[in-house]
Amino acid sequence: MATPTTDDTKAPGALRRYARMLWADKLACAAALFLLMMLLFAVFGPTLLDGAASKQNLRARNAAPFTLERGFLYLLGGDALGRPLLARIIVAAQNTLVIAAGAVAASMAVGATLGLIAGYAGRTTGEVIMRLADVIMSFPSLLLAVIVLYMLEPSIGNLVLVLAITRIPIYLRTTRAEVLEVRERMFVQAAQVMGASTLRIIFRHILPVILPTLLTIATLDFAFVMLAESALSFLGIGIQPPEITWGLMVSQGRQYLTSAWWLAFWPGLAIILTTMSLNLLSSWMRIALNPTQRWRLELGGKRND
Amino acid sequence: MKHTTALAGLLLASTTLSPAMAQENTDVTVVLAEEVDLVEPCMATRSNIGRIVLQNISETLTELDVRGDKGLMPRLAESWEMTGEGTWRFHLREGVTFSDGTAFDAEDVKHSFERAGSDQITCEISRYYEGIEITPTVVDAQTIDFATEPAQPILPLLMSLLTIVPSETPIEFTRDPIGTGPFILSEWNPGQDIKLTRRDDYWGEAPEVSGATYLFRSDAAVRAAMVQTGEADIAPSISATDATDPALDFAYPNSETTYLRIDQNVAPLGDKRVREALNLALDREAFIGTILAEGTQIATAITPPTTLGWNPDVKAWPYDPEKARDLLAEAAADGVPVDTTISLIGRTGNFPGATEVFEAIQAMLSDVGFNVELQMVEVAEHEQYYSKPYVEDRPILVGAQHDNSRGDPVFSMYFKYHSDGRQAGFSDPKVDELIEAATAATGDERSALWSELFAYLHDEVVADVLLFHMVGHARVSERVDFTPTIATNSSLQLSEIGFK
Amino acid sequence: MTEHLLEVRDLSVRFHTARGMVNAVNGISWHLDRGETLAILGESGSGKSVSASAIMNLIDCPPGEITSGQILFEGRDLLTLDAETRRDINGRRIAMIFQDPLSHLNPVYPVGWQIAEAGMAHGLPRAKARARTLQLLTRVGIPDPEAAMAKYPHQFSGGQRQRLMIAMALVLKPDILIADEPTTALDVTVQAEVLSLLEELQEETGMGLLLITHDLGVVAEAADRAVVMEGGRVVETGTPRDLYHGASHPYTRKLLAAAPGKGEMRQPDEAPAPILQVRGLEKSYGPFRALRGVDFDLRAGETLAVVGESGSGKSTVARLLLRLEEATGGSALWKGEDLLQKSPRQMAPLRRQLQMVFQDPTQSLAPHMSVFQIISEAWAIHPGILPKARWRARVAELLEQVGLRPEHAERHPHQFSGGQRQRIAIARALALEPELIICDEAVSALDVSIQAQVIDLLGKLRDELGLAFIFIAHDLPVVRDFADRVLVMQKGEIVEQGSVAQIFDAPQALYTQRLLAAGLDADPDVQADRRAARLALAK
Amino acid sequence: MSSMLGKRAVSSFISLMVLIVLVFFLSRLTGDPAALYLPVDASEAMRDNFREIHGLNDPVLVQFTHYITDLVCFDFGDSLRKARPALEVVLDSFTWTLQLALITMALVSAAAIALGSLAAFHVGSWLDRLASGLSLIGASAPDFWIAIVGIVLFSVTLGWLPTSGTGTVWHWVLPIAVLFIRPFGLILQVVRGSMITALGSAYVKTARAKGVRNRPVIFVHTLRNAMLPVITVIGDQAAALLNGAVVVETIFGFPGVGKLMIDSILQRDFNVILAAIMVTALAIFLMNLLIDIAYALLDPRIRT
Repeated sequence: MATPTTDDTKAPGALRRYARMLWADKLACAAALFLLMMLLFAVFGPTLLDGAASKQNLRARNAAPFTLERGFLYLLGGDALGRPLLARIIVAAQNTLVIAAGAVAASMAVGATLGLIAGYAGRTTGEVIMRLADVIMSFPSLLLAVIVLYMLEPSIGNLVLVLAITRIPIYLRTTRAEVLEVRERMFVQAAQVMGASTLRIIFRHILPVILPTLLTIATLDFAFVMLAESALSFLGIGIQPPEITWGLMVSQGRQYLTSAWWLAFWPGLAIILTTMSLNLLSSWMRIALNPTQRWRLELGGKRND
Repeated sequence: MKHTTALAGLLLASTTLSPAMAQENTDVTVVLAEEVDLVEPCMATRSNIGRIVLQNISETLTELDVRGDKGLMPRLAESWEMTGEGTWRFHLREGVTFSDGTAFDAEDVKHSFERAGSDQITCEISRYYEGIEITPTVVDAQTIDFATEPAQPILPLLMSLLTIVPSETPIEFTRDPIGTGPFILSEWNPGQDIKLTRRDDYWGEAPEVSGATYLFRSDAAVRAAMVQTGEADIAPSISATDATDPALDFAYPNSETTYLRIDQNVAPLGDKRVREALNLALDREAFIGTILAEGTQIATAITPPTTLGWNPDVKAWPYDPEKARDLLAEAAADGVPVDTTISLIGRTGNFPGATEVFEAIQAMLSDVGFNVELQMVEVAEHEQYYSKPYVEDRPILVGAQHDNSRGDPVFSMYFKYHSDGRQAGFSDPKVDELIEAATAATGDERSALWSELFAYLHDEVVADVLLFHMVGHARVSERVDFTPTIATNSSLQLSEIGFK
Repeated sequence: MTEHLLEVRDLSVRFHTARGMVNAVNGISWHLDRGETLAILGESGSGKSVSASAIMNLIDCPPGEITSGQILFEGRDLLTLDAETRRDINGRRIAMIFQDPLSHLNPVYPVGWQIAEAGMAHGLPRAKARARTLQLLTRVGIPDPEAAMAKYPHQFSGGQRQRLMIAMALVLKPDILIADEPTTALDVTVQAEVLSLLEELQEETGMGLLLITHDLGVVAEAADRAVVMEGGRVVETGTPRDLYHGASHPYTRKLLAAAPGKGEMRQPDEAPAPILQVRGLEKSYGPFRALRGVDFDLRAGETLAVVGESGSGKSTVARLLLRLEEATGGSALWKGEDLLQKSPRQMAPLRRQLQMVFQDPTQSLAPHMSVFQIISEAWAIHPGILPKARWRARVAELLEQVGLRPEHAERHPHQFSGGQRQRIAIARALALEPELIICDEAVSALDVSIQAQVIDLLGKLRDELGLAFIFIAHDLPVVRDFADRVLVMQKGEIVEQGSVAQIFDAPQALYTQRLLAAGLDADPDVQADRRAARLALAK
Repeated sequence: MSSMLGKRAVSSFISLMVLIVLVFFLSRLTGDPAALYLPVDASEAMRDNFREIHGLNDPVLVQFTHYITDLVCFDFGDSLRKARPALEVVLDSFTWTLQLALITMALVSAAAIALGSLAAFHVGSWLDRLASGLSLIGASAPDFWIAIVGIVLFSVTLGWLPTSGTGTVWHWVLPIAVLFIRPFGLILQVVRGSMITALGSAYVKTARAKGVRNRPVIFVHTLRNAMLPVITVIGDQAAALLNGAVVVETIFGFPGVGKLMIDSILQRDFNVILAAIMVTALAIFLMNLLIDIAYALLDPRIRT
């Protein structure tokens, strides 16, 4: 419609601007707060509560939730060894988030790099990389997990490795498809006309454009990886005690589902809430990172959809 | 919990789903944890196969009484005696036919034995005859001799493991087992179910059960639920946490013994005080009724109390963390590196609550000053630590579970404690001597020697950290009359099942 | 007061947008009678299409909202009718065709079905609808109509697609046809054909035609009356001739003044030796030969226009010279060095002498970079032009040179209007201090008044900096005002070249003549002559 | 089309070969099947005999050569555990997985397309919010958790459905319901997004200007166009299901290829692992082909 009249007031700082856009979407805002809380748990939880979380107390075994008689940490009940669930969930946040974030970051870094190469290099290189992606895609992830866990120690780092490898093709394919599209855009050609080198075009012109897409996938993948980690624990080839993750807690608690539901419920809820928050945040991000959609959030919360 | 039970009761009263509830139905459905890959008689010592095959499809010459105290009972052999140094003669039952109609005779026994020991197939049963030269000789159709070298005093007991197949059976794994048992394999849908049907020309008393369907569900909660909903009649193994209904659920000693195997070759575990401290540090009582089911017994030997020579005088280690700390301090003063990090290897899903048990052990050991790092591994990796050659780059405790329901310690002692045993953690000449002597002995002498060995291992050598004789839980539907026993883990005789 | 066929009274519509509430149209009124052609003339953002959307009930609420007014069709206020009644009027009584027929036709259905659907949606039996479709396809001049019915939109050319749209609109012989920019983005010759088709059809059916356009030429060619809109308001109404000769509103006058093609033609001075010599330039895509041996020279400081219709290969020339694509044959000597033989590494230093301004500034400016980054990137790529310390000052200078303000440097492209963006693109090209700028349809996407400003800017730069230009365009009047020499291309070949005066005053090639005759002029009288010439040529 | 098909077949074949080589060698690095197959107290002689019988004593390269030469004659080797041809074992399981995947995807697609279209047409309505919320929660919960809660609720407490296994139609309800959730949420979101885009497209405007009714606008004009991205996602999800739903199959005792896979991996039954990979790869290849055909049927622009 009317040509937007460019307002002359100085644009507010990017951070403040995003904060304001976040405030405009109340659900995303709550999601962000929740994630921030989980992040704080992950950073400080193990230092503050590690003792409490691993202190066994067989008298508080499967202690019921919602009572304060054993202290605040038993608010969500106790597990099969009488360890306070609340403390364990807080402590487990670190491993859970480190695994998910590590796997997502690693697969995104490798996948995006390969995708950039596949999209920008010649046909042959691209084809080879795409076939590689096919191979990774069809490689049974469970077998990969067993191979890695057998040949290396079952550590957090190696679990990250397994999960990261299986997720590489997602980023690789997306990146390549986007690169193939973006490299044909006018502004890339404009840079070529200026004499920009290939590296410059990739990092200054193509990568910033596809980054929002990759970040959106990454947030969704974060949730996926947490669930995958939990499924591996269920099958007995995931993270091993005494390390704890939410996924492991759920899978350990599942045999008490009929007698002490809270063992599996709370960590499950933590997973669900975290993945939901990520999903919400990701749909917010899709809008916030898109200059043509951003106004919806900048209207100050009046949403028209 | 009450809530669930009440609802379950309601369900049982009004169920319409269950085909097993129909009138005059004498079929039973058994839900097992592990799918069977084979229904091969010579593999019947593997518990998941044995539960289906043993004494149902294929029978053995002798049978160990696990319900009473009759000891070894006749099955396909009516009697047996020692006819000379190391030679046993078995008199076979007459009038027995295989399910394919052929008659049972001594040739079948000979073939079954040779087939099991053949190097063209890998039959599990043959491992019980390792190291003994056994020569079967057919005397007549109903008599067979077994010459053993060295003399094998418990050969009749070993014969309770040898499943008899017709002499025509080829030496390759069969998918269509023929046996003398009361049932035949009538249907096998791999991945789904196996069905056995009662045969009419069985030599013995016809069982009440007319047919059995075996289903496989790896999740314990699902197995328990299936009996509850009437989809199955017997779930021989459910989780203790699900065994909440006294009307349906039975606890039974499952002949499994858990323990921590110590590799004494790596310091500080070579020091006896350290091993004593390990034993004293554990509050074994605290596990029972909490993580482990009520009825679990504290172990003083690697085999259950029903085994020959089990020594009632051996007293379990008390829980004495103070003393454990003192012993550690003492050892440390003598220069033993007690603060070395010790790896505690546990196997995921080894038994219900395994992870929790090992986590608790780790906590208790740490409590008295050990530096223990818990490592839960999957089965293939566990095997690397469990059997020789050992990983010896650090002190290691291997948490494991051993099953001996055969009634004689011989099945355990050699390979757990003899210097040449594949899973022995130490080498002690006196132990070797006792094992060899007991293996060759018979009667009371045998029993006395085993007793001596048990005491010596527990009190003098402090060979390992013995933990518990485990109990299993079975869920049995109300229409079926069945009591699980110590043998239920390895065989499940349909003829022992009745209807109410 | 006589009843008009269609009358819009005091219509106001507002939209929720990025900038809050925007009044798209503000109390506008106009009317249309049977057999009449009314043009609504306006630039982008004037709100010229809003009333049509309101008539067709195509305004989504939200984000749109009709705040006041009436739309009287045969005396009934459409805005008060229920949805079903309005649906029934759509297509049957009032039909509409759009700009960009490719995206307005459903890509996955055969066109025959899509046209017939217009009838079937209003109860016409399938067989009758088919017969009518066949008849219409023949009428609008689609070759082999029987076979065409089973084809899909992508299998037709742009002009044919617009004819299909017209056929679709006419299935039920509506009383009113609304045509929203029906000829924009079509080649001039095709544009003329489509407009005369509309005119013929109107004569046959006597329908009222509402023509929404930004093009004064279209108004002069086709309209009986015109409504001029600016900023959501009607500023002036009148016949094309009255408006052209006696416009009273300053906006109308500004529009007319901005219409290109009336200035002095440039007289190329007999110039120095050529700096660029192109010989035998070839480009094939598989068996298709996009360029077939193109030869031309460019002298220093000269502006060479390359004109032609879509598919003529004029843009390919630019892309080959700048090595955005590889030529399949020929040479291009830039100061004696063959551009086509350079390796990418050798090409890099030469690039700063040859720059390009693209057609669509929205796409040619990286959306994630600030204006400062966009312009200063040139110096990051070619170190040695300017020390980093001076970048900021130089960007400010360049922005002022192209008519923007220094403080614009911190903004991002999407915060500018189209014309401003094209100025940024020009500033970027200038940053490298090139000797030649290739403009590929650089002003085609801009509104007339903005177009004039940008052309002025380019002219000023040419004079100040002594730049040479290769000016690729399909729009002849702009070329007439700006170029020194003109190349006319058709199907990958140069059909004629010469000074601007030679080409415009005495075109030799038939194709050039047709091209000139098909062009539309804002002056209704001139346009009437053109029309006569066009008809003569067609015979 | 046929040349493209050939090219695709060749490149898929190459990928498959690389995959087989990788799996063959990597899986042999994960320990000795003899140690797992035989009881812990089996002697070294027995183990050695076992390896000899199954050719595991040969150098890995020799084993590989044998495997490949057999493979050329369509001999996939025998299962170590089951003493049956590996291909037979895999095909048995695969028929189950195929049925489960097809039924689930058919239901998921139908439900997601219907609900997604409705949500797109009523953006912001309670239906839209409900659909989005459901898909969000569904995509966030661990599937084994849902499965067990499902059994406790519907089989044990309510007694409506059998807990597990196969047999009657009712046995399929819970596994399908659990498998349904995640792809449903995902496809629903794609349908919704794609439908919103399509509804805002120019040709819908044309259809409205023609006076076409709402229903044909959605179901005739919009849906077919909106299906293109949806088909891709359906394909991806179906491929994932064809690989076997390990968790669901394990819990519900469903004899599918996922359960077979995890069992074979844990038991190091190499021949079965390889056969399973080849069978599923072939199935996925064929399915992608179907997707391409569907694409071409839906979109005439791809045909030419």
